[in-house]
Amino acid sequence: MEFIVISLVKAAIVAAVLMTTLAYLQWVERKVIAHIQLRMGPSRVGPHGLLQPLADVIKLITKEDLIPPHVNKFFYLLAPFLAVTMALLSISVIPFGSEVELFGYKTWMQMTDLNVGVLFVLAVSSMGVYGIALAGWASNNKYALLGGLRSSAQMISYELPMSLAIAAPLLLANTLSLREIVQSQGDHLFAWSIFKLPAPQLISFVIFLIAGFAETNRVPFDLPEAENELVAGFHTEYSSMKFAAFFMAEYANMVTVSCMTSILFLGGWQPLFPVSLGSNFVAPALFALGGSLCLYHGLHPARRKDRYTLPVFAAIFFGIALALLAPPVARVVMPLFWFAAKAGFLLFCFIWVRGTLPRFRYDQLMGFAWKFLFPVAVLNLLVTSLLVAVF
Amino acid sequence: MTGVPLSWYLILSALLFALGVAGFLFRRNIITVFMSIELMLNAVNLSFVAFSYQLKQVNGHIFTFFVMVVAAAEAAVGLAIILTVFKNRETLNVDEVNSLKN
Amino acid sequence: MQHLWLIPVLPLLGFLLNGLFGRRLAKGAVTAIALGSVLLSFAWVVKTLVGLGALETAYIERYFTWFQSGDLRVGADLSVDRLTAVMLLVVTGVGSLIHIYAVGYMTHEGGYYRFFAYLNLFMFFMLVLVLGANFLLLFVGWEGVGLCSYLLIGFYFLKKSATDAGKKAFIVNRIGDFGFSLAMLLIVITFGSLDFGAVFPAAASKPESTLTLIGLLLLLGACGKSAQAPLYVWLPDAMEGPTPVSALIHAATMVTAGVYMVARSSAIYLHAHAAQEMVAYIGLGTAVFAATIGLAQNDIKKVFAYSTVSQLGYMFLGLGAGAFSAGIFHLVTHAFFKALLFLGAGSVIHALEGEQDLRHMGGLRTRIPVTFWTLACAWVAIAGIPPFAGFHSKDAILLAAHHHAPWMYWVGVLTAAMTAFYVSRAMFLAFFGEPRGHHHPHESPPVMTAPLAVLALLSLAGGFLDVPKFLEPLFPLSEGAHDFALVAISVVAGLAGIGLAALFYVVKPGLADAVANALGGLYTLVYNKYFVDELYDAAVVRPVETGSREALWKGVDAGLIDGAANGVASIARATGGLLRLIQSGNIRSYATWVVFGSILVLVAIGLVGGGAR
Amino acid sequence: MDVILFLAFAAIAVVCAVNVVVQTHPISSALSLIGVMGSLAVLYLLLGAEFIAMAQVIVYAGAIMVLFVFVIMLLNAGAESRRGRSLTAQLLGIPGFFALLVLLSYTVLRLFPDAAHVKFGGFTGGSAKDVGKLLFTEYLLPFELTSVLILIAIVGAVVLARKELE
Repeated sequence: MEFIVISLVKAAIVAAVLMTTLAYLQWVERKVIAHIQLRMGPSRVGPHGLLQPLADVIKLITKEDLIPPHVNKFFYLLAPFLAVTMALLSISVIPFGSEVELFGYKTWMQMTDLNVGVLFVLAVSSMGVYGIALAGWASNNKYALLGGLRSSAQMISYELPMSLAIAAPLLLANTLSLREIVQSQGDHLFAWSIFKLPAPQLISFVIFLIAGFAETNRVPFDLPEAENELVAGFHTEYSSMKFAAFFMAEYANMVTVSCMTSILFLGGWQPLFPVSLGSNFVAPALFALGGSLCLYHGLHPARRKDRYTLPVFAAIFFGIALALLAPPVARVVMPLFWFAAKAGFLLFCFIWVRGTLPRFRYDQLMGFAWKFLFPVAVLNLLVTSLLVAVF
Repeated sequence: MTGVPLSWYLILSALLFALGVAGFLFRRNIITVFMSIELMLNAVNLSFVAFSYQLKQVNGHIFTFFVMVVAAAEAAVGLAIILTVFKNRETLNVDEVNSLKN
Repeated sequence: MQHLWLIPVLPLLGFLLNGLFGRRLAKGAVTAIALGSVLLSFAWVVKTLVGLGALETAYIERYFTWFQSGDLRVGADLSVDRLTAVMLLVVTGVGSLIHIYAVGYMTHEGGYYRFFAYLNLFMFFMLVLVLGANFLLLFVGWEGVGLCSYLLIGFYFLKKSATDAGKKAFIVNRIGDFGFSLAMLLIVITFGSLDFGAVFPAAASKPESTLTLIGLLLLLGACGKSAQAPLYVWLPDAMEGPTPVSALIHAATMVTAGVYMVARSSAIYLHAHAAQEMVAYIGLGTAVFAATIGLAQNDIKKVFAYSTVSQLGYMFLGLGAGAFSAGIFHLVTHAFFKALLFLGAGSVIHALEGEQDLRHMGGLRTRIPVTFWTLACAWVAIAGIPPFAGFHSKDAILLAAHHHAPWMYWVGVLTAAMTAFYVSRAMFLAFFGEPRGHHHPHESPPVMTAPLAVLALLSLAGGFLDVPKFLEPLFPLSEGAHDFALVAISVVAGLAGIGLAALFYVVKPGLADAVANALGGLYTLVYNKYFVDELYDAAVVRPVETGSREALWKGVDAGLIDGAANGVASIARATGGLLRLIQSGNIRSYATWVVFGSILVLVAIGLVGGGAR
Repeated sequence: MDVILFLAFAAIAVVCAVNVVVQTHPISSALSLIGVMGSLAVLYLLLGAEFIAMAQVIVYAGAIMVLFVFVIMLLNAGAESRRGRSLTAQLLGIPGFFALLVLLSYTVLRLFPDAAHVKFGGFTGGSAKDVGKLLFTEYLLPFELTSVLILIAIVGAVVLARKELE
C-alpha cells in the first residue's frame, strides 16, 4: 500500500514538474533565441513575459478544434495522442537524484528503475515514429505525407548511430539500469563516462547528441517541417490542442534526450567535483550571483518596471541560496541541482544550435547518418570494446 | 494466488497462430498477407518464451531472438519484392500475381 | 609482459596507414611509414629477445580467447622459443634490409604506396605465422602470406602473365592448404586442442598411423607453401612480381614457412617415421630435379628461382634426415645469400633497364662493380666454399643425410655440384666476357647497394652463427661424426661445379652449345623444365576439362541425369496431370494445402505420438 | 494480479489480432499488429523475459513494422475490395479456422496437462546478461550466421529495390 502511495506521489510530482518545465522551456527558447537575435522576446504577459506560457496554453485550449474533411479520422486523432504518450513515457525511468529520506520514507528520486532501462527508453523512442508517420499519412495532404515520411525515415536512420553510441558507455558501466549507470560513474569530471578511463566516450557523446538532435527533429535536422518546401510538415493539418500535443512531444523528447545524455555520459546527478572539495557551495554561489545581478540591474533599470520586479527576483534568489546552504536541504536538493544543471545546459545547447545553424538538405542529412555517423559509431564501439577488454 | 496456467499462454499462442493462418488465407492485399506471417511468427515466439519459463532455461529466448532476426531480414527482402511487384504490375492483390501459372 | 603483440601489429599499422591514406601521402611519408614500422618491429624483436634472456623454454603470452566451441579453445596466444627467435630475426632483419632496398628499386614505379602497403601486410602475416602459439594462428599467417604473395606477384596487374602467375600461385597453394586444413581437423580430433603446448607433448602417446597421416597432410601443406615437388610449379612463375618481392617472399621468408612448420611439428614427425622418410624423399627429389632445370635457364631470375626450389629441397632433406636444426640453419644462411642473389639480380636488371635474359648480358663486372662484388659473396656462399655461410649449413645437412642413408649423401653432393655450376654459369654469363646487349649499365643508388653490402657480410660470416647449437634445447644435435672426408668431397664437388662453369663459359665459350647439341633430347627436356607445366596441363587440367565436357556433360549429365530426369519428368507429367488440378497458380490455394498438410501432421501427432510427460 | 494482467493483455492481443485479419485497410492492420506485439511484449515481461520483451518492441514494433507502415504509405495502398471472394473460402473459412484452433488447443492440452503455473518473478533468467551469455557462448555460431543472413538480406533488398539501369 505504502509503495502504491509513494509511487502515486512521485508520479504526481514528476508529472507536474515536467509539464511546467515543458511549458517554460518554450518561454526559455523564445527568450534565448530573441537574445541571440538582439530582440527582447516575450515581455508583455507578466513580468519579463513570465506568464506567456500560461497565456499560450489558454489560447491553444480555447481555439476552435478543426478536423479537416477527407482525413482518416481515427488515425488523425490517434497520432498526436501517440506522439505525446511516447514522448512522456520514457521520463518514468529517468533517475533525477540519489536516494533520499523524506518524512521517514526512504525512496529514490526516480519513478521506477528497470534493469533494462536503457532498452526501455530506446523502445519507447522508436515507437515515437508512429505518431509522426501516422499524422502525416492520416492528414490526407501531400505535404504532410512527405513530411511524415521524411521524418520517420530520418528517425529510423538516426536511431542506429544513436543505439551504437549508447552501447559504448554501457560497456564501461556494465549494466542496462539507468540508476546503476549513474552509480558506476564517480563524483568528479574524470569519473564520468565522457572522460572515464580506459575509454573516454567523447566521440560517442558527440554522436549521441547529434543523433538526439535528429531524433527530436530539431534544427539543423528539422527537415520534416521545412516551411519553404513542406509548409509545416506532418502537422500542417493540425490545430488547437492537437497541434499543442505535437509541440509538447517535441519538447518532451528534447528533455528526454538531455536527461539521457547527462545520465549516460555526464554522470547523472553526480557533482562536477567531490563534495569534500566544496561542490555543495556551487549552487548557492550561482544563485547568489544571479541575485546580485538582478539587484544591480534593478538599481540601474533599463525600463521603469524593472525597478520593482528585479529586486523581487533578487530577493527570491538570495532566499534560495540561503536555503541551499542548510545541510538537510542540500542533501536532498544537491543531486537534483547537478542533474538539472547538466540537463539544462544541454537544453540550452539545443536552443543555441537552433539560433545559429542553418538547415541541412535532405540527402545530406541521410548521407551524413549512413556514411559518416554510422561508421564512426561502429568504429568507436569497436575501439571501446577493445579498450575495455584489454584493460 | 496460483498464477496463470502455462496452457493458457499456449492456447493464446495457438489462437494467434490460427488467426495468422486465417489472415494469410483470406486476405488479398499482399502486405496484409505478409503481416499475417509476422503474426504467426509472434505466436510461435510466445510459445517459445512460455516453454522457456516452464523449463527454466534461457534457450527459448535465444530462439525468439533468432526468429526476430530472421523476421527482420525477411521483412527487408519481402518488402523489397513487394515494391518491385508493385512497380511492375501496379497491384498489391495476390490473386493477380499469378504469372507462374503460365 | 613483453608485449609480443607489438611485433606483428607495427607492420599492420604501417599497412593500414599506407593502405588507407597512402594515395594522399607524400612519397617520403609513405617510405617513412613503411620503413619505420618494419624497423621498429625489428627493434622490438631485438629488445624482446634481449629481455627474454636464455629462452630455455617457450615464453607464451595469452591475450584473449579467440573462440571457444565445446572443449576446443583457440586463443590469440603468441609464443617465443628459440626456433621462433631465429625466425623472427631472419624475418624482420632480412625484411628490413629488403624494405630499404625496395625504396630504391621501386622509386620510379607506379603504385609505390600500394607496394609498401602489401609488403607491410606481408610482414604482419609472416610474423603472426612465426609467433602464433597454435596451429590455427599459424594458419591465419599462412593464408595471409599466401594472399600477400598473390597480390604482390600480380603487382603489375596490367601484365597478363603477372596476374596469371598470381592466380597460379594462389591455386597451387590452395592444394597444399587443403592438406593443412585436413591436418588441423585431424589434430583437433586426435588431441582435442590446437595449442602447440598441448599437442606436441602428447604426440608420443598417440597411434603412429594417425600421426603419420597428420604428418603427411602437414607435408602436403608445406609442399604447397615451400614449393616442393610436385607443387613447386608456381614459384618460378612468381618471378613476375617485382624483384624485392622475389627476394623477400619467394626466397627468404614465405617459402621457408613450410620448413618452419615441419620443424615446429618435429614432435609429430619424430613419432611418424614414414612421414619423416617422405619429407626426406621429397626434399631430395626436389633438390635434384630443380637443380637440373636450373642448369639450362636463361632468365636470371628463373635460375635463382629454381635454385630456391632446390635449396628448399635441401632444407626438407635435412628435416627428413632428422637434423631439424640443420634444416633451420640452412634456412637462415639461405635467407642471407638467396636474398642477396635476388637483390643483386634486381640491381643488375635495374642497371640494364629491365633486361632479364642472361644471353643479353655479359661484361658487367667493371660496369657495376659493387653489385658484382656483393653478388660474388653470395656466389661463393651458395656454392658451398668454406668458410662461407652456405658451406656450414649445407655440410650439416649432407652429414645428417649420410648418417641417415649414404646414398642420399651422394645425390646431395651431386646436387651441390650442379648448384655451384648453375650459379657460376649465371655469374659468368652476366659479369664476364664481352657485353652482348645494347645497354648502358649504371650502378644502383646507395639505398640499394647498402642492403646488398650488409647481406654480403652476412653471407660471408653467417656460417659462424652456430644455429644448431642455439636450437639444441629444441632439437638434439644429430649424431654422426664430423667426417673430414665427406666434407672434403662436397667441397670438391662445389669447386668442380665452378670450374666446369668457368671452362664452359669463360675459357671456351663455344663448348656449352656443343655440349647442349650433343646431349640433344636431354637438353631440350631440361631446357623446357621437364615439360612439367605441360604435363600438368595434359594430366590434370585437360582431362578435367575434357572429362567434364565429354563424360560429365555429354555422358552423365545429358545421358544419365537428363535421361533420368526426363524419365522422372514423364512419370511426373502423368502424375501431374492429376495433381495439376491443385496447381492453380494461386498463392492462396497453395497456402491452403500447406495448412491442410500441417493439420494432418497435427492429427497424426494427436493420434499416435506424444502424451503427457 | 497475474491473472488479471494476463487476461487483460491476452484480450488486447486477441482483439488486435482479429482486427489484423478483418480490417480492410492495411494501415489499420499494421497498427493492430503493433498492438499485438506490444501486448505480447507485456506477456513476455510476465514470463520473465525482460530482454526479449524490449527486443520485441525495438525490433518488431520499432523497426519491422515501421518498414511495413512505410511501404504502405509509399505505395499509398488503398482498402481491399470486397468483390470476387471465392465461395469455398467463405464456406470453408470460418469452420476451418475453428477446426485448426480446436486441434491446436487439443494438442497443447493433451501434451501439457499439468504444466507449471506462471507467476511474475517465477523465472528471472531472462535478463540481458543471461541471454547475452548464452548467445555468445553456446549459440555463437548461429549468431554469426544470422549476421551473414542479414548481410545477404541487405544486399538482396538493395538489389531488388534499386532503380533499373537503363
